[in-house]
Amino acid sequence: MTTDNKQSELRQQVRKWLASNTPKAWRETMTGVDQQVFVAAQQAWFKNLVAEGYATPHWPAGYHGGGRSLAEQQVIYEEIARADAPRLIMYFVSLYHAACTLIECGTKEQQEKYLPGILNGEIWCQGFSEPNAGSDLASLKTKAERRGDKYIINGQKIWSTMGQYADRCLLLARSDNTGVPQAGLTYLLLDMKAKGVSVRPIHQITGDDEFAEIFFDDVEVDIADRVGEEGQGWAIAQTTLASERGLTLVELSQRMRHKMPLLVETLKQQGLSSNQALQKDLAKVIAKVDACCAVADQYLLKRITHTEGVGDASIVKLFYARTLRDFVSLGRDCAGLDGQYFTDCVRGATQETGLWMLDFMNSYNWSIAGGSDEIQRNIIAERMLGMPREPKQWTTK
Amino acid sequence: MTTDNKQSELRQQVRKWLASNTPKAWRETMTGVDQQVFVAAQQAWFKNLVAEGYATPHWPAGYHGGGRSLAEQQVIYEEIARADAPRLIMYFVSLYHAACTLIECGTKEQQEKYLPGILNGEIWCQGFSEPNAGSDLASLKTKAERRGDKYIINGQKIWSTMGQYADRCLLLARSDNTGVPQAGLTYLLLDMKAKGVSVRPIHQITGDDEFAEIFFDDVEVDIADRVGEEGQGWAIAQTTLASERGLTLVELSQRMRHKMPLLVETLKQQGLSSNQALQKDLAKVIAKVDACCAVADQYLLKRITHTEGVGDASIVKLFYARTLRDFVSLGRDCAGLDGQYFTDCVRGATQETGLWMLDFMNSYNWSIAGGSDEIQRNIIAERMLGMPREPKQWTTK
Amino acid sequence: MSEMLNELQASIRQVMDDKSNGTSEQEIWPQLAELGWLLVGVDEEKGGLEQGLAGMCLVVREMARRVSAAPIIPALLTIDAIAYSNLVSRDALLENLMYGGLASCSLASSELQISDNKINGTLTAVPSADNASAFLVWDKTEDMLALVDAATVGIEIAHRPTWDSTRRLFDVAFSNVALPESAILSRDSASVASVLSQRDFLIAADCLGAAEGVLAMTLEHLMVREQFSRPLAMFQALKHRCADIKSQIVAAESLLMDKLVNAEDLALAGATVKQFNSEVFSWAAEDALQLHGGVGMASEHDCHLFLKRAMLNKHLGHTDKQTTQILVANFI
Amino acid sequence: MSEMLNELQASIRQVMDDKSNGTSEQEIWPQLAELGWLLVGVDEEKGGLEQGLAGMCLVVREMARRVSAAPIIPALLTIDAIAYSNLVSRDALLENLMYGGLASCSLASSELQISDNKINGTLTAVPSADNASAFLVWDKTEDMLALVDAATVGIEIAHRPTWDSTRRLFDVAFSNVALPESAILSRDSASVASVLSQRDFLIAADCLGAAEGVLAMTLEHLMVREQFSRPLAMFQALKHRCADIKSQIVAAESLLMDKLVNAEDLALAGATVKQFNSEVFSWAAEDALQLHGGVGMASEHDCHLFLKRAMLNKHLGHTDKQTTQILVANFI
Repeated sequence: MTTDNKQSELRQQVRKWLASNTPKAWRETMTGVDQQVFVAAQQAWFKNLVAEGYATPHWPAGYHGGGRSLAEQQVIYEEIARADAPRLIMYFVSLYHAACTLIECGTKEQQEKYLPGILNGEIWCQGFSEPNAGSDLASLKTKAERRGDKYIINGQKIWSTMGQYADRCLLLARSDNTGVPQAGLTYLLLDMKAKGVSVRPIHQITGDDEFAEIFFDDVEVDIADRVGEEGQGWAIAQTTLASERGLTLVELSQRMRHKMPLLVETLKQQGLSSNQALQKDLAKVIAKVDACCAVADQYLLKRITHTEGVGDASIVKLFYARTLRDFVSLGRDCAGLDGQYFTDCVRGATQETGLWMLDFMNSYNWSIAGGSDEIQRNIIAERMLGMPREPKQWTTK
Repeated sequence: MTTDNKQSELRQQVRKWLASNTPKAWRETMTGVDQQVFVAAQQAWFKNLVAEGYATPHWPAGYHGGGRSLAEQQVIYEEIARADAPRLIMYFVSLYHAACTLIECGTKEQQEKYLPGILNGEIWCQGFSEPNAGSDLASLKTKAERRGDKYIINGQKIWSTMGQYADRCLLLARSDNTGVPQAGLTYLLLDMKAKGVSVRPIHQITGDDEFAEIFFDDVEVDIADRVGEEGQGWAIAQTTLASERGLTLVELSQRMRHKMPLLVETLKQQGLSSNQALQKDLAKVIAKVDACCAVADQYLLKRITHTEGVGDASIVKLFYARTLRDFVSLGRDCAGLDGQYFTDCVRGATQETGLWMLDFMNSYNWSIAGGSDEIQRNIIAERMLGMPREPKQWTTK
Repeated sequence: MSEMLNELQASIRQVMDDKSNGTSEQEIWPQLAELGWLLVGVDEEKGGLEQGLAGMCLVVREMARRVSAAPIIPALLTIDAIAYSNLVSRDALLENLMYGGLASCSLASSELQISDNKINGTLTAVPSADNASAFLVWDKTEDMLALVDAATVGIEIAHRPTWDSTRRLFDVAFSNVALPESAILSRDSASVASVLSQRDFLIAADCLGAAEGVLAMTLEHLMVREQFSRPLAMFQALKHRCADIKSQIVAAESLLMDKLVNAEDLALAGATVKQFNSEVFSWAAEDALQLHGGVGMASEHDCHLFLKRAMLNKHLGHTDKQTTQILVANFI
Repeated sequence: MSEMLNELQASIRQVMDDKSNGTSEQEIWPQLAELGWLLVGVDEEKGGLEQGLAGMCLVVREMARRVSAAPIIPALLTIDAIAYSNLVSRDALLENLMYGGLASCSLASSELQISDNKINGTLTAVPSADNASAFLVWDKTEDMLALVDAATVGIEIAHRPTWDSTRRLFDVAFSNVALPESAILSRDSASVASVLSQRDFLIAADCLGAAEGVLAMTLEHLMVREQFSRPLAMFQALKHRCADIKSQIVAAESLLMDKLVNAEDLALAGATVKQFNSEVFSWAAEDALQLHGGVGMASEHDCHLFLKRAMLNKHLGHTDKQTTQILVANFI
């Protein structure tokens, strides 16, 4: 059987499964509801996907559901996008960041201790960003002070997705203040129920609260829960961040393409579908969204063929963020005054609900979080185009 | 008589004069012609304007044509724009930069020696920019070495408007390499016919050659032709550059507004005047051109009322350059393939000939020359908004 | 600007500088009435400051720097329409409205039908309708401008919450509402057109002030917030974006100032300033959010108040489609 | 990309790297014919490299990096149309065209009328028509695709110089030109549509290659040129603009690669790549000129060659208005 046939068979299989398993009318049932209702819905959908093996296709062979090629993973994500199934937003960190870090860098004991929990629905969150270190992880300040067999954690993390529901946290903290900033970071697995941990949800401008701040006040972490050696945290964090690289944006670009009809719907509702000015704008967005899907696909192809270069991932993210903004901005403009009336937020929705103001505001998540557009531009200019780095030190006199 | 009445009387007077004196069909007669023909036409128009006093309204009272208020000067320029009369591009440096520098900073002897020549049509050019110091005058390298009563000049200047026709040059050269860069500059009046001066016209991408490079090889300048003291060149150059500040852009903005019908004409020629997409673009340009005229007018008002602030001039220039680009780009797009066929250049034309590719290319003169858009943004950010200066020194390690 | 306007600007700024962004209607309204800001456009002989549309724009602009929640735009529009009418009850009405009463009107392009002394239809985007004692209404086809008592039978109001929380907008539905002769302000097209173009001017002034406010807030953020051990304001790419916003704001200010003095055709001038300034404001507010980074996405920071107001303002007054038609009609 | 394409790319790049920008037709044409670049799309059994449209795009893209003046687009289009026809003289024609002969066609949306075996009308934007032995012509209404000998009575060519000096475009006028049955390539709409969409693809490839070329040239300039005692490339505002251009170019490349493999509807795919890539190229070329500063305004620097080519390319193939219609028709 050729690879193409195998993938096409998988595609049929996934498509069929999704047809009968995708939660019905989930956008409607997730609109204006309490976080708890949303959490329950995510859990149910997660269990169903795990059971079928579709939640962990990226795990290595020998692990539950694992051993799928990147091309196969792509098929699964494309089909999930095509079916407009909910994103597993609450489990994303568990399935990718936590699992891949454990599998690639964890000890056998750590893997045995934590991987089963992940499959059982334990929620992990990421403790990387800090108030003054959003895009600049090297300058993290949260302290991990070694005392005997323990680390004592003090400090604050921010923008932790679903932090308020998390059972465990992937923590990057500073164990050493001397030397270059990257060298002093240590990577720890922290129990969110431990004494001294407190969580405050961040109320977003959309009305949602999918992020949280986490405060650590003398929290103890056992040395057995350190990933890698002390001071190796920076390198391990890179592994964590690379774990899902590419797949997410393949999925999201496809979702955007499948939602193009929402724009047409809005044009029709507003009686604008024959307006040439808006048709021109629409055509530009159509072409750009097509290009965005192509950028994500070609990038994944590079990963599959091991020809990925430095900065390639930055271009995918930057281009997706710009395209998404154009897409939702056109919807927002077309919707006119009607689009300005308040709507409840749709929990767990991606950026294409057709509630254009909501979508517009959500689109900033992609140009700000996970390395802002500005950071991506720095990387592209410096590391792909070979332009000089930003100064480390400067004087204005 | 109130100021308003006086100005309105002046307006009628200028309008009437222009009606019978503006060269007829000058765009047609200046299309595809030799530079010599253009030079002759500029001379004739210059003499006519000088005779009427309309070439020197900005000179102080007591000088030929002088003593007009800024408000009156504005009226004259508005009327020249309205009449679509040729710009005195060849005499601009003589009338503004040279004359104002002489009047404000020159000795009585220098004034007596040079001002009559200016009124007689002597052409001055500016010798400020150098190949690696376009926007950064402080780093000029052309040398002025003192030997007895002379300076010996060696080096190269570039982007000198009409340099190939100039009789004299306003030269900024380095007389000292020690100390801060600004402090070592000296301002000299140089005879372009002196031994050791050679000029090379720069062939522009439009086919025009209104700029030149000037090379100095042991050129002697008498100490009597130094303006100010040795090392004061930087401050005097600021006077030179400020001499026409505001009026040029009032005139050019008005010219742009008066030429809006050219856009409509192109739309009609291409059968596009009912196209909603282009109407939307047109409306945006109309509003922007209106705003541009308002920016220039409000700026001049600030100069008149002595409330000009640092950076105000940068905003006028930046906004004009952006608006002009939008204006000509729309014309270029509307003209379609027809607009891409080669046309002879119209010598001395401003940026609105309706030959849109020509206009489009010429528009870059305004975003690049006289302090590029990038330099204006630096000035606005640092000196108006109080953001930190660019580093003087930096390290990337 | 006249000396009186300069003084007024300074005094409004002094008051507003102490207010938080999005100050509530309850907090600001009694104070602004007491300070006489509502009198700004009215002639001296009627007890006003006689600063005309320029004065009205100034008040709106200064309040918008703090995205104040007061329904100042409809209030000023209505007061002006009444002041220049021959309404029998004019002076009593003015007395009430200039010192804190409220009559409101639609800020959007909603249409009413007035015929046989009956009003039908629904006004959209009427600010603070629940606090209004009267509504200014018009029918462009019938060249009719009138002031209807809010308590008249047949009027129903419904709150329509918007993403912009600094505005409280209402739909006001009219079913066979009686229009007595005494409520008619004028029967000529010029009066209706004047209200519409003044409305465009005031929305443009709102956009200008709010754009100034959001730029100031952004600069403050960039000066303080650090990345890579230095303030964000040191990064040239960000500096250039701020410079572009600043130059757009100066253009919006210049255009407004110019049109207040030099407009030959008020409708055209209104469409021009509204289109240009609302574009500038949304651009400024959109880039401001990006420049704020994650902080701007949290509702506890005020940046989003500006973004949401910018998005709403775009769709108030004449719409982009309408302003395009008005601007282009002058040329084609 | 296939291994053969990779090799071809490397070999073309090696040749073109030694050429100056805008290399003349006389210089490059004999060489490219000799190196077999014209065979790229033709099937192996007919003596070609069998790399289809992807191969044709590759050749065009690589030559465009140096804004080569060769009429490669019409040459490849015509060879392809002939190769897949049943023309009696097919093999002899191919033999000639694949090794350096030239048949050209219109790159713009000009229309001919073919009826009663007569051709009337004027083709615009026909590259190097003076060197062409034949013209590929079509009539969309009549679903007719034909190859007309350039020496046929009734054909007049006229040079139409463009700002883009890397192209020599001609008008080719047909007055009652006889069309023998033996000159007809096909009578179905699919063949005409295929030529038009291939043309869009090749123009998109040209845009991509030239955009890559102008970015490379700009980076070189920024690395070398100094202001304020440091290379321009150190200024973050300029770095970010280069990064944006780079990301647009990668998008243009990805889109082209994707559509070459995955297009279900070739006409739609062609319109998409042409619209997107020509937009990317003009943006890149416009900002490149600004980034070059004064140097770019002098004709002795090559930057303007790219700018002028970008402006012309916008108006070749399907126009923006046409691509808008094609793209939108798929949705509305």
